[in-house]
Amino acid sequence: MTSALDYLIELLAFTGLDHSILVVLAIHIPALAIFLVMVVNATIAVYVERKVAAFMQDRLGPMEVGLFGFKGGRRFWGGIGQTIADAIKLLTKEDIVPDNADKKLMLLAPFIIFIGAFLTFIAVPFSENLVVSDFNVGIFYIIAMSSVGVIGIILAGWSSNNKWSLYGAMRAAAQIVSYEIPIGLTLLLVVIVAGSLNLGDIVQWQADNRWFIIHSPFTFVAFFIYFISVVAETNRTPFDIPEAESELVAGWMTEYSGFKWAIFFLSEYANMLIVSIVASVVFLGGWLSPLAILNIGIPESWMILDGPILGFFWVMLKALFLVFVMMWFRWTFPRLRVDQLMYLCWKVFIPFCLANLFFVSIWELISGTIFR
Amino acid sequence: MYKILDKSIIGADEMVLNMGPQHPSTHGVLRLKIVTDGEVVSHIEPIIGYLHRCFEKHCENLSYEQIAPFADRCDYLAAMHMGHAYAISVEKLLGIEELPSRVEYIRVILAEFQRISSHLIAIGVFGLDVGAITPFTWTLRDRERIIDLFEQVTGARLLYNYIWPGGLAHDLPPTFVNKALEFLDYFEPQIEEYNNLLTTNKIFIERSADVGVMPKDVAINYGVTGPSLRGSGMPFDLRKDEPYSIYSKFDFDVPIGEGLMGTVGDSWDRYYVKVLEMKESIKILRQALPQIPDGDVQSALPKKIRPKKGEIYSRYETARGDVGFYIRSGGKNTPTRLKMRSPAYCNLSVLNEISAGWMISDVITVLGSLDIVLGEIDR
Amino acid sequence: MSKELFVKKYSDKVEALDNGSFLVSYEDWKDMSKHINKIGFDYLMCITSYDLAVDEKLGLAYNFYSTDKKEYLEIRIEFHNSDKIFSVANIWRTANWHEREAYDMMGILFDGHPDMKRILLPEDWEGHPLRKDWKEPDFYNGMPVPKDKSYWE
Amino acid sequence: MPIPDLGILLFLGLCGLIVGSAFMVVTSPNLVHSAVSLLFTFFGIAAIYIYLYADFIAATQVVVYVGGILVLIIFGVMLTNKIENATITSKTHNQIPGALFSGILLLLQFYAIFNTKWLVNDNPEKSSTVMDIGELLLGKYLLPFEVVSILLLSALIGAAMLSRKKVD
Repeated sequence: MTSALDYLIELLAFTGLDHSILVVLAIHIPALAIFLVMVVNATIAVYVERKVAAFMQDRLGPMEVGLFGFKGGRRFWGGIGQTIADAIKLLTKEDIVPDNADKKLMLLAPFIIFIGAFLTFIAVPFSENLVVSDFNVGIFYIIAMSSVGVIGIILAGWSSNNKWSLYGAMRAAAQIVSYEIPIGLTLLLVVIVAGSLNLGDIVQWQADNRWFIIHSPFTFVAFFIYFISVVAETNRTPFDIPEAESELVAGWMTEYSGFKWAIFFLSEYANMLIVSIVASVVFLGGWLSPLAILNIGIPESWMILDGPILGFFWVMLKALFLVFVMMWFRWTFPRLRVDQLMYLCWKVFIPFCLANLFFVSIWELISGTIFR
Repeated sequence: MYKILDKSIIGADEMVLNMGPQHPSTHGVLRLKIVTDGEVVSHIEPIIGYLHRCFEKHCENLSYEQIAPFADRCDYLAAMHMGHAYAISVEKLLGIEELPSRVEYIRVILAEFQRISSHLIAIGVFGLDVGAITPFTWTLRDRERIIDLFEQVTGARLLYNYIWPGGLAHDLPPTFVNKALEFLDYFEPQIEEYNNLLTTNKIFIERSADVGVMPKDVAINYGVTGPSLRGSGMPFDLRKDEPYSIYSKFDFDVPIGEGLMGTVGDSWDRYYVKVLEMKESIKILRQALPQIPDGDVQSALPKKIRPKKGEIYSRYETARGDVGFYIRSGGKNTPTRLKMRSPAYCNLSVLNEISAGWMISDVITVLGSLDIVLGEIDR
Repeated sequence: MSKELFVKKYSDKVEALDNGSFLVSYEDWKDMSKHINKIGFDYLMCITSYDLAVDEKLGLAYNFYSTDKKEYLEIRIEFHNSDKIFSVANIWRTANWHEREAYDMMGILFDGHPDMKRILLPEDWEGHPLRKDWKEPDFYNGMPVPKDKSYWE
Repeated sequence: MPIPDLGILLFLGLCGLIVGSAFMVVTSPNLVHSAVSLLFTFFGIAAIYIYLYADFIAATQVVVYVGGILVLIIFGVMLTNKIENATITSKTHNQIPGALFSGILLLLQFYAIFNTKWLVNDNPEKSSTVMDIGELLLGKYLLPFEVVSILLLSALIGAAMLSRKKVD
């Protein structure tokens, strides 16, 4: 697995510029690309979320706003320009800052959250070679960077000088810090088996053996613990207690409006995509074709769907399915209470994860792969 | 009982939190002054009156006929019930004993439809309060069909002014019975859908069972009535205990909270009683719809309502509980004093008693399970 | 029969009215209310305040119900508007808000109420609007009150 | 104009970030602002680790200090009673002993810097350090590692005991 950064430097070498300048140039291209990915992802995901919600709730969802004169009529893609219109509205909206708020921190907070999501994207592989920088400690880096966002949430809640925001921030901090532990422990399980923190190595291990979700009963359980925990870490229903709109108005975002609020939104959907990609890479074989795994009774000609070119397609297919499941959760489940959330984390998930860790170590010991 | 936090172990300063009047879950313009210790609520003081529209003062200056639409506006989610309750109280004041049976049948049918529609809102909003959004849109979808029926009958969708003292504004449209039966056939399986989506959801049960337990004696002492009282295991329903109108003709049960998922009288019971009551309403409707007799719905309308001097207190079972009208007549065509005992007003007063010691989220849950309507509380 | 128990005990102190209710004097109300609770009227349905509009007299009507025996009892007290009535808010806690409303709307003073303040009207409201002698003020918090219809048309 | 080495520029920028934000931590009158400045210090230090090809340590730095300790600090500061009203004066006390002490410390550091034989490697291998760290921690330094973990555990229990209200 080589990173896109090295590739870009090579690509730009024809200009004959100094290496330093090439590096500076090469850094900016993926940065822009990541930003574009975040924006496009948020735009599409918001639209899809609203449509998914609408169809689950027996209504139509956005139907009015068109794009380039195309409205979609009464068909299911109607109102396709809605999120773009929303984005324009948010960007042109008045930015309200309460009188007694800590104005500097209130401005800083959305950007810290954004930076958290942005930095995480650097190590997120979209396909075998499509990653900005291929870290040796990739998976650990992702865990580390996704914990930056929580500081932004706390600051946003505190600086708004609003009691609802403060409650939201307190809940968010407790929730995210807690749920990082089961996430770390489940990923550690995979790391123990694969013997590497590098995401490319982990996928390669799955190519050589089998997908982690079906590797052993323990990794099977671990996938679900991971998925539920990341739903909690991204503050989605049923764990959306930091912004619980029926309790805390909008939680830590209560006082935000306009552009800053749009950044929160951008980061939320970016985080959803990140955790889904990580889940698909770590547990669901990443860019490996599912057809190669289930190659019983599949015509030979279908094997064309396997291969490095289609890696991006498979990663995104698996990740977007998980994103859809998160949306599905949101429109189906009620919300947990704070103490129930903590109970679930500390008294259910963490003991399960530790037991999992123990048993998977024994499993590996017996199958003799851990000390190859 | 399950205690969240033993305050003797960890103590901190208390903070006063002002919930409302603009807050998504206070069911209108209710303001709750909550004293919290962290997330745990130690005292709640409901502050009401933001929707006070001087109903009782207005009544002293309006004739009895003119009050009827005002009564509708008190409980805007069950306007038919308020109209019916007011009509019954004025009939009692006038001494009208017998009404044409077509009038009574239509009144009961519409009242039961109204009960279903009001309970649909109640259970949908309760789902919303605990964070489930989809059940709300589903219940509103079905309520819409009831409102369509009402629109056919009365021409209005929210505030009907259809039940008048002594009769009805006008007769039913001829297609009503068929459409109503059609709706019942559609609606009955929907209740199972709600149960699948919300009632038996594990998270929903975790959130509402054992939360805000209201024992029977506390409920009676606070004057709690309606589904909230029945949720505490007290089988008290005016339709059964003191049948007004023609409820004695129908066969139906009074569902009570049995503590299926937790303690008797918890929020889940108060919620589930409403679900069961919708089934009972369907039962009544199925009996009443095919046997509406013929007749004139306006034959008993009094020419002029001018009751003689005296006082009455009449009760009526609305979707939220026991509405009472205390009317003092001075022999004129306007009452000298009309007091409305609103059920949600009394139900709300119990809030501090049953939700202090729980968390902020639970206050919302308990409030949702009490099913208040601010229009009726503030009058 | 609970009602009879009540009449038997206080036969000399109550005056039966024609709709079946009893008129009692406010001095006896303290004892009577406790007795009423003891004989099984556990549910206080409603407290209605009213203005008799003669001799500055006000009235209160208490509607009781016994959930056990399914019986009704209506007690009425009529008194001068400066008299303090014994508060039953500690016996039937539902009376708490009903009495606050009676104070708010009719200006009836209660003795021993745990939290006596206005409930429906704002704290700075002057007067008690359901009294028959209440006049609409010309100003509310410095704002002129529109009385002429042309004001809002 | 000669192009300065990008590595040096970046290194100097990071040092400026670390020192500048550390200065903010010390001088800011607002406790929360101090805590936020600490965020940038930690980030800068993490970047320095990456510079040293110690990517595992860098990620650990972010996880432990940013994701854990800093959150706790902000949490604690935020929930301090009436934080909005309290003005934290960063007055200087004990100026002379303080200056003396830090001067001696500075001299010592300079002495150490100039008298250490630094291992200079022109082209360090960009390889994973995780394996080495793991082997060292669970091999050679197993005992200190376990002792530290027991120390942390006892600190945890002690903190829980201290925050308990006395129950009579």
